[in-house]
Amino acid sequence: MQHASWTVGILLALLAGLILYAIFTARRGKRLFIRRIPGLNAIDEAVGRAAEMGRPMLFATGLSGLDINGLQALAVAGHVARVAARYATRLILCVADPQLYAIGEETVRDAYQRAGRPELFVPEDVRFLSDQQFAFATAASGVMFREKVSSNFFFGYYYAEALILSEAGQSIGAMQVAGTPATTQLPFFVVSCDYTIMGEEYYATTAYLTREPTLLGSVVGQDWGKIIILLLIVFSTLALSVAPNANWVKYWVNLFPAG
Amino acid sequence: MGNIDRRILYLIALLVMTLPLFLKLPLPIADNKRSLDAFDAIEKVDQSKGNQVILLSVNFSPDTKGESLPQARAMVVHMLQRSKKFIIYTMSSTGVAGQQMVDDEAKAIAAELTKQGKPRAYGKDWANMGYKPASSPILEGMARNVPGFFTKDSRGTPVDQLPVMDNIKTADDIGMVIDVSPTASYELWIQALTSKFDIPLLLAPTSVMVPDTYPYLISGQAQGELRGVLGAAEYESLLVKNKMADQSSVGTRVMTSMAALNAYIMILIILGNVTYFRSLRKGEVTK
Amino acid sequence: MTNISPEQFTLIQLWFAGICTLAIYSLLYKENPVYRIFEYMFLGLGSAYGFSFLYKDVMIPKLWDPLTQGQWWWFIPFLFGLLYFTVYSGKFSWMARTLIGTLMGLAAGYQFTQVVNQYFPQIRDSFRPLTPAAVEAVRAANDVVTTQPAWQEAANNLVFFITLIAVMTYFFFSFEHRNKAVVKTAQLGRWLLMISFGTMFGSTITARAALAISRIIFIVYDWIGHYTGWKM
Amino acid sequence: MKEFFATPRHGWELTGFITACAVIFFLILFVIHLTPSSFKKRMTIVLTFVAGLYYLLEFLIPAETHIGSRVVTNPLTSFKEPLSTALMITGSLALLLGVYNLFRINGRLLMRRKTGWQNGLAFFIGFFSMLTMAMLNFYFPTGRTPEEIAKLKPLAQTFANGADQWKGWYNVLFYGGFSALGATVFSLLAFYIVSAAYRAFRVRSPEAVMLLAAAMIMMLGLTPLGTYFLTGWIQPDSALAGLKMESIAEWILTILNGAAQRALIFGIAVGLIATSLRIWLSLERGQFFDVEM
Repeated sequence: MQHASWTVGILLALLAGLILYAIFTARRGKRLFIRRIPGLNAIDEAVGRAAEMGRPMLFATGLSGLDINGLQALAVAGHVARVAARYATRLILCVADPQLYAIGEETVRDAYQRAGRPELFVPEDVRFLSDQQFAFATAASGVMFREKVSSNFFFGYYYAEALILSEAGQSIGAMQVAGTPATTQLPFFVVSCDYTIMGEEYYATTAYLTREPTLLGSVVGQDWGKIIILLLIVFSTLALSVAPNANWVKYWVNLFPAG
Repeated sequence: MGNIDRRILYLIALLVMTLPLFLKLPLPIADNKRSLDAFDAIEKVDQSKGNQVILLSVNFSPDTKGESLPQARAMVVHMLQRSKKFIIYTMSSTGVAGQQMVDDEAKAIAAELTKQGKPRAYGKDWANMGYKPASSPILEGMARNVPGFFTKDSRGTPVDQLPVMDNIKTADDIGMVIDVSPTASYELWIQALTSKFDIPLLLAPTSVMVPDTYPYLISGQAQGELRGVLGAAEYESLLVKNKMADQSSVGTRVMTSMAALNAYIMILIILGNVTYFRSLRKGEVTK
Repeated sequence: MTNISPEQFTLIQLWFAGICTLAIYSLLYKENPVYRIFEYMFLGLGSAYGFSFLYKDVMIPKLWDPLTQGQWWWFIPFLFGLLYFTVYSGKFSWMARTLIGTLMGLAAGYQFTQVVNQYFPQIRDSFRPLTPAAVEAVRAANDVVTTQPAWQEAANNLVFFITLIAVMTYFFFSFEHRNKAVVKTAQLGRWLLMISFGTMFGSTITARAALAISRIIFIVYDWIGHYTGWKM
Repeated sequence: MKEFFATPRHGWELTGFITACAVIFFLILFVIHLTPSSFKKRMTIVLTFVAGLYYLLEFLIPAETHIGSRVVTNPLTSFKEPLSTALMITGSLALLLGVYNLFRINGRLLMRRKTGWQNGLAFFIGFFSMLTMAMLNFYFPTGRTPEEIAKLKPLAQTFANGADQWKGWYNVLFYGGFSALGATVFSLLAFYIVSAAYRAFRVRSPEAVMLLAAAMIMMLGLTPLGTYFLTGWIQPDSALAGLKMESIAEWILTILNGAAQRALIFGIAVGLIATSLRIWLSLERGQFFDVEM
């Protein structure tokens, strides 16, 4: 679809509007409930573990480029870097996209600064490895082996390199937390990592970590958005089952874009 | 808790995958509808009027040779046996290596057939048209002027000197498209050529890509499919049944090797669970 | 300089590929110095390949060629690109940050259109009739010819519908899962999710095996076979 | 205005325009540099918003709008192509930054003779050999006729005559090295999947049972283990055909797996919208780098 049809425009506006509404309600101080996601507590645990063992941690962003998934991965990296700075633990960030690398450099530097430990920031610990998939996977595994990392974080969009990295981490006994919206790689993270943040939980990660009202509101807004989609599907399925030949049902179904 | 060293697991896995390639175990292959459909579709291509050439689109690089080459090979055997003319084309620069392999296979098979008194020759029965980048508009252009698109083969012979290309002018003279590929290149064929001109399309994707192709098979936009190397093995057994080959070959052996790995993994899973339950009874497991 | 014949090149390539393959497989036994050398060489080869690709496919055809043909305006994005190099300097790094901010905005805006194109069609595809009569009516309306009985498709659609709802319920964040129906649905959703993961895991094994078998074929039949005459 | 920006310039004029571009560009940067950091910050927020707005508006405005009898085409669409080219040019400079980072890390490894300096050397050998051959192969392609070569400058002729050699070495490095290494690393997955399955598929919970059962069915359905030995006796067109192992596997794959995937995808779609919104409107306070400029 080159340009939006009006139904698509309305649906997009509705979803965005709900999310923004939730964000601004949260900002005005309304307390919002969100349930626990087990994998997220594990992030702090993993940093603590590295501090205890006095060994570095690795954070890989997979093959994410400069897009929303890549940026979200860096937002998580920023949080991990801040905790790492507090415990004076080394964090090595491995990136496969040169533009994302530039942002990662800034993000981590900033995190150390904000934690009040700018002297702990080592520019060499933010690494651009390669934009070629398996060269990246090999090099990032190499970092794990040589630096003897104690914890691994895999956040971002992943392809087949997911299992290569997580098995390399397994073989050196690292604690591993993964989070990805890449549905094809989730099974492999689930079986080889200690905790996996799945699908849409990935976009809620920063909200849990920072407890910022804006982000919490956004998570609640996401739920409302999903309810809209769910209601659409339930309503249309029932309508199609009860009155498949009714003109209004045909009209209604045709309002939505087909693949 | 009774964990086997991973190195032993790896070593056995290596043996499990290698031995079947040597032993040539006759693993029985069940018939599958998709391979049967593909087989029948090739049988049905009617070249009696001198046109209806089969376009074999080969887009694999050496990385997926284990799956893609047996697929291509099985169909090449079929086409040469039945004397169906075909041209090999690749739309990706990394596909050139795969294309060369298929061409070499065709040469070997043709030599074998010639020895058996069924003369087959390059240029007459098949041709290698080399690499030309493709996009929807480019392929639409090809549909209007096939010789204008290919101009010459990979050896530099102009199209008008290749008997296989006689009477081939437009998309109407293409009898079928076969896409052997580890990527979604078939989408391009569907968009630009096969659906528009009602040309049968056969798919030969790698195992990972198989689920992605379901929608096109259900909707009838593709007529048949060789599902990864399993499809190649099925096709080979069809060739044997139809007396076009003495015994199943590469695909079946690769398939055996794959099945062996699957069996090995299943045994390991059972073994892992047995040790797990034993240790559970002893109360060793905490988590 | 003596010229190397194509046959010699084939041999060099064969041996190089063979040694590379063995070096990487040595990792399965243990991480070792030889593996490490090849790991770094791979990184070098990969980076140079990426770089030359960019040079051949972007810098020359998109920037240099148009510039020399007088299209001076392509110089402007080049100037913007230079701002990346200020990241390492504290004083001027605002320039890189401004550039990055703009690019982030573009990425966000582009993402909206992507979501619509990639995911919205799946909403419509999830509208599926649940009764055999309705299935037949929808088939007739869309000229679908199939041998599958209508009741079968209706049953499949029902399973699809329930799975979809259950898994979506599992992912709700902002409800405490107290209501018994919600708890049960979410539990079912989690199980179905695991089935889905198992499915993908199981169906990938054959594909991954194919990759390893390709390498084994290379070593045994292409490399060793080159000298022993083994053929597949 | 449009004419000014779309007319190609030649000769001295071209040099002048390019120089002017650079001068104006750096002047603007210099002026902004003098402003307080709060201004720069606000400017970044505005730029982020405007940049995102472009794609959104371009998408939302229909291709053609009928106002009375006049047909107005979407004014933003024509910028889409040039913008994506411009972004490619800008982005390609970031790779230089990445290569600089690689050189710095590996150079240090090599220069300081730290343990593993051989690795640094291996990196540079890999990098420069590939770069050299790729460039030679690019500028001196194979298949040129002797007449074409004769037209070149003497030095270029020497290189052009070696075209087959460059191509040969490039193939050695690309297919023998890069491609073989990549394929081998990829194939490690076959082994890793074995160890992962052995370790992870213990039936500790109902969920693990589901995972295991589904994986087993797929393994059987995709190989003769299931299709021949288990259910091979069922004829493809019999009433029981639905119970064939491959049919069961396909049913799980398309129906159960398809629906679960889709549920994941809807969540991801909404999550993407939410995250895009936060980034676009600069609501991600404190997520990236917005403290001291």
